Amino acid sequence: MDRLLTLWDSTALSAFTWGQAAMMFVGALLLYLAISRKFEPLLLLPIGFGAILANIPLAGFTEPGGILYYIYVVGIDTGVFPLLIFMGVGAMTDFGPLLANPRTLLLGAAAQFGIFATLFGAIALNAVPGFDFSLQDASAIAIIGGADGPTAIFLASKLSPDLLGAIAVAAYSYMALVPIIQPPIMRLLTTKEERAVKMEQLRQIGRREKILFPLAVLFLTLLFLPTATPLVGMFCLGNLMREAGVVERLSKTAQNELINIVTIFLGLAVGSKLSASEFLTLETLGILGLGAVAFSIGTASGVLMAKLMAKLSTAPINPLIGAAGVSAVPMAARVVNKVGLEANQNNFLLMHAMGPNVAGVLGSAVAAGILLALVG
Amino acid sequence: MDRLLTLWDSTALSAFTWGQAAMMFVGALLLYLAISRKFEPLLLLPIGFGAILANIPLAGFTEPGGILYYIYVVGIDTGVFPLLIFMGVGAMTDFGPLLANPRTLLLGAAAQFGIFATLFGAIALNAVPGFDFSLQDASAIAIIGGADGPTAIFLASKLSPDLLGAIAVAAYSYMALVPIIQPPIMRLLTTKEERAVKMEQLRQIGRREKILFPLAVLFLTLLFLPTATPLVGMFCLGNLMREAGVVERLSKTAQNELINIVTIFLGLAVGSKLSASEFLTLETLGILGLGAVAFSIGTASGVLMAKLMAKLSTAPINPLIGAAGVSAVPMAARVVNKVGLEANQNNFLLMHAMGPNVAGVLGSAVAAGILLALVG
Amino acid sequence: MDRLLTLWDSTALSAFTWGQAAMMFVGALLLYLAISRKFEPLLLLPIGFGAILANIPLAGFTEPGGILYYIYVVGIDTGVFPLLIFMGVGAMTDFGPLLANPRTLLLGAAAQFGIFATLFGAIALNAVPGFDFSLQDASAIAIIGGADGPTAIFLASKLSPDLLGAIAVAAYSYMALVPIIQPPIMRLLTTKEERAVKMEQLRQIGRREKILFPLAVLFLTLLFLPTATPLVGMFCLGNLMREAGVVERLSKTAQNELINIVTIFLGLAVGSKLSASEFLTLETLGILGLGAVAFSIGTASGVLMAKLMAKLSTAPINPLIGAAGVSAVPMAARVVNKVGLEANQNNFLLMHAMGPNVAGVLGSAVAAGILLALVG
Amino acid sequence: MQQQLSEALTIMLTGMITVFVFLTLLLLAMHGLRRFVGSEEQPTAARTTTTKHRDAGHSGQRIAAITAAVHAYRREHE
Amino acid sequence: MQQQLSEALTIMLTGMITVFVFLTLLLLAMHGLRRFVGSEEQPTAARTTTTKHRDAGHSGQRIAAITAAVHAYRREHE
Amino acid sequence: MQQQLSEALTIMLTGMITVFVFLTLLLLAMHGLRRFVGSEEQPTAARTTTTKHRDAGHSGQRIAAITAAVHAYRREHE
Ligand code: NA
Ligand code: NA
Ligand code: NA
Repeated sequence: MDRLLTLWDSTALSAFTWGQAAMMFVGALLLYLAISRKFEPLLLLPIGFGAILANIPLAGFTEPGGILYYIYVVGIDTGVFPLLIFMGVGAMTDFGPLLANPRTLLLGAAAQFGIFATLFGAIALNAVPGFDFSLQDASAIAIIGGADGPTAIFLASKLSPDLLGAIAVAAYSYMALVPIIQPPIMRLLTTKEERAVKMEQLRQIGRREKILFPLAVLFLTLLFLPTATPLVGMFCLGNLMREAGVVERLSKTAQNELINIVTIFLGLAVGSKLSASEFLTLETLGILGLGAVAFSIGTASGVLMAKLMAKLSTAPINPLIGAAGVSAVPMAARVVNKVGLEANQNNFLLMHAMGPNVAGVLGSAVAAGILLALVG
Repeated sequence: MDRLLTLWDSTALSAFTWGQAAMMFVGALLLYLAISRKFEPLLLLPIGFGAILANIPLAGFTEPGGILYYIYVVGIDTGVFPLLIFMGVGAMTDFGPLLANPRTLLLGAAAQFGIFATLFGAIALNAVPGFDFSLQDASAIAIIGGADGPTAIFLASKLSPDLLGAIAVAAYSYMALVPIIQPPIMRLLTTKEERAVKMEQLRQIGRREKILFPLAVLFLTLLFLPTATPLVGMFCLGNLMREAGVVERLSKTAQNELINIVTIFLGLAVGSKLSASEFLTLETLGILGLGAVAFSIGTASGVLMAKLMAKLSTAPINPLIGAAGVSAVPMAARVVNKVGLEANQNNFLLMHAMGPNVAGVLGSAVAAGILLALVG
Repeated sequence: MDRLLTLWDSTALSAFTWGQAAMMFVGALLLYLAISRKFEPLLLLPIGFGAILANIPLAGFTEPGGILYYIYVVGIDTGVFPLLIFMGVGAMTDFGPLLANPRTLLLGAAAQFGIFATLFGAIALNAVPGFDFSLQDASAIAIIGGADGPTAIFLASKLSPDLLGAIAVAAYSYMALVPIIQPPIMRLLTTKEERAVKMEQLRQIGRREKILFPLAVLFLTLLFLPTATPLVGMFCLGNLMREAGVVERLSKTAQNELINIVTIFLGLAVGSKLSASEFLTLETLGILGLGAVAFSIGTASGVLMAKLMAKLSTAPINPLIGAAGVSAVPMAARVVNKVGLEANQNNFLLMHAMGPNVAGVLGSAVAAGILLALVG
Repeated sequence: MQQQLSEALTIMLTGMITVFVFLTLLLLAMHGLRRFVGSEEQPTAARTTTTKHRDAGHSGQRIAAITAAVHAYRREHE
Repeated sequence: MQQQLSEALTIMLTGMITVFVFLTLLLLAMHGLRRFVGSEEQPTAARTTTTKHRDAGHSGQRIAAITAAVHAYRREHE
Repeated sequence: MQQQLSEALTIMLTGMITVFVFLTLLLLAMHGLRRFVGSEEQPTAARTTTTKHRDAGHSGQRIAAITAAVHAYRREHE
């Protein structure tokens, strides 16, 4: 009888709090979005599952001795997991389209206005009672506008670990929502004629240029923005392994097994931060709202910059490709292609949008470095 | 000359103890069983090799600074390695046959009687002078009857780390011996007519049912048996990754590279626990005996439960499939198939036995959770 | 304005030291050698990149919290990374040619004279003002003559961590230079007739002999040289997994994904030791010089031993194969093949040179064990 | 000893009952699941048909494939 | 609040300017790179031709391949 | 210095002798191994034949395969 009581006390039924139940529902919702709606499933599935595990009363997943605790301490506290993901993404990235049309770098720059405007917005939101974001919090939230998961997780883990869960969820959710968020803004800011503009075919890039590019990026970063070198450095390492042509087995491993292993762990660790006390707050609503604002402003500033460049340039530029500057590789580029096709069914913008798209990855890593330098 | 003496002192010839020599022989025996007899080679080869390394005098493999020490501390003390293996096994498991015939869950339940009866037996063995098992020890030993390696290692590392080596060796050895242990018991408890019974073809299972099943298992576990959630949770994560269909690259990595890497390390770490002082004891003999008892009782109770179900059911049930409830996936199911074929050469029971087989995995993880709750 | 100043202060431009700039140049040079000259790119690319990252002022890669710091502490301080590489190399090694012609073991022994003579040379170099190598330093430097990367890194991390960077760079560089260093020495010590000698075809080796060989190696090592068992043991584990035939999935993972992941990390960690204060010293010049001496002496003593064996043997022995005893697998064996072909264009020595080649790996691991026992 | 034995007996009974209760609950949940999935799949008939078709295949082939997979698994895995 | 806002404004401006300055520097570096690679590749004409040939291929094929890769990437990766 | 040199000399000699002694022991062990394996394989003649057949193959093919493997290795590995 005593044993039965022991067993009963050890069930979760008595110990459950409403907060935990609600967070499990959030976890289940993320699983639904990942599996049925295909929202960034590689991350949102483990994040959702991690959220469920982390909120099981008496199971101790996130306490010392629990597996999620260890994963978090080893991989996120140290910053190692997002950096390894970034190395893998670097090994997957082809800078060819950017090298073929270097000016699209400026589109990747312009779209980062989404980040900095949101930083201002987050501080402004402090005027609303109930919000009290520090500059660190505001910076970590703003990076959602970078539309780049590992960058957001890396920066949040450094500046505002309490908000990490909400920020990562917002970042990946909005990246999945890019096909819904971006098109209206793109159509609003452009005329049908602009959207129908065809661009010239891209030149071919030689192997040496592709090898030297990541080194050039690293060189400039280490000179002018050392705080951005962890992210940019690991990204460039991955890209150099890809392009060097002499370490193919390392490049393949970085792009496949290593990034897969780290992705599982990273997702679980992020999910483990989705506790009721940290997630079921007004601040999370603010973060979700600010994230949407960040994506929208980033898209708009990318498009507007592209319109400006189109005016100044002799070669035709389709302003839609500016929207790809937010990164969200390669979703944003595909959205550009789709909206372009609507206006002119022979207008294939995919490769032209890949330039600003990968520029946006660099841009937000640079922005993260700037934020680390200014408020870190 | 001094240098020569230094070198001589540093040879193992002087330092060897009989215990170490005996343990090396045990390690060599495990290698022999793994390589020549194909006894669970994936685990027993690294375990045997680890046992040899751990018993080299003056080499310090298991002392701070030694590689086996690090592997053990990182992977077994924390419980991380068996959980990752379990995730991989989940990603390899097809619950289709169980979903097609849910009643076979009860066979997976009945076979766990092997565990609990052995727990009682281990305590009863204390009547024999020289044995003094605590309830924790007895529980860790009993889980051998679960016929599931990672579950046994996980529970032993939590309840009785000193016995971990012997328990893991017994668990994997008996799993390899399933084709020898089970058939006589199966034949003893069934008539030839019963063994010849053909079962109806299984229905097809849809994708959604397969996706929702691991979530349902997790849900019930977290409600009623939170202490089982580490094992069950990681297993369900693996299975969800498999069935979701949207994270195939994660699922493949969990089933291959990740589980392979962890298996090498897990085996070495288990082997490092095979020291003379912990293994060359009367208790090890007791563990080996109790393990055989546990397998036998589990097999018998599975078969008897299947006979009971066959009586109560309208659809034909071949009682042999109850033996597969001990898990030992997929060896036990194949044994069922083989014994069934002997009685009726058109009787293919493999898929019908896979249901209780995977149910047995869940059953022993649940039993481990119960033991953790009651004596942990 | 203040913010701009903060940002400016956070650039590296002000903080750069000449030493750091020089080390970045060293890193870039290693990248050049790896990519354009294909000098051991799998290691020198990550080493070079790690050297650049480690020398970025204000980025903190090698300080607690930096990713290179963590990788170094986890993988090199503990010795785990070189041992895992060695396990993978073991899984890649075919001892068939050595088993077919066991006497070539003695060539692998003779070539280790490069190590021990260099140890003496390093101490003798202390006569030159500015050098002050301890016996530990001298041993770590001498192991460069083993022409085996992981062995050199393992020993240096135990005996002389400050010199680790320079030693690893020298070891891998000279391994890449084997086709330039060895041929003149080989030609100097042999006549054209000797080089033209054809050897008898090798006998076939059965599976059981290949399985028992790594166990025999392990057994002798643990008896007589326990300090060599970490290296030899992990090597033999890898080789046993390869030859056992029952754990192919573990063997494949050890040869591919696991060794690739560890190689990336090992390279970065070694690169992180390339700091100006430790690398831009007179000692590094000494190490580079001694490394070249070590390779040359090793090559010469291998060839001379082979000449001696040729005199004593009834079966024809081509003395060139002695040069492969330095290991540098499989580069040295290919060099032997090439030089042999020059003397006689029907003389294919590749397989005959693989015997001393893999013997050299064992030989230098044994030598490392001896050094650990004598001066560790 | 006596007390330990009675404790062990209690654990045995408690444990065995709990395993059965738990897996019976899961059994009920599986029946609920099947009904839920069935009712859900009704309205989306068209899609369901395709899905079923894909999932069903020729059962002979399917069993062959599963058997092959089990054999592969047996060769490769613990 | 007021002070925080002005700080945020400063960061916004500083940050945005820095991003542009930095990426403009990179843009210049890319032009330099292209010229450097071009001038380097001049003397080694023979090799360059081969390389170009290998790299160039039929651009139609290349775009098709890249598009396929992007689709694969999109299916598989975050 | 003098003392360090003589220590280094001792280590050189001790080390070199040990390497030779150790690898000579291994050489003897290999001969023992070959005889042991040979004697063991005698009684199981049938199996041995098959094994030998599988292992032997046409030695030309075998060398070609090994050479190819070495080349692959050389391309891919340190
Ligand atoms: Na971005
Ligand atoms: Na079981
Ligand atoms: Na060597």
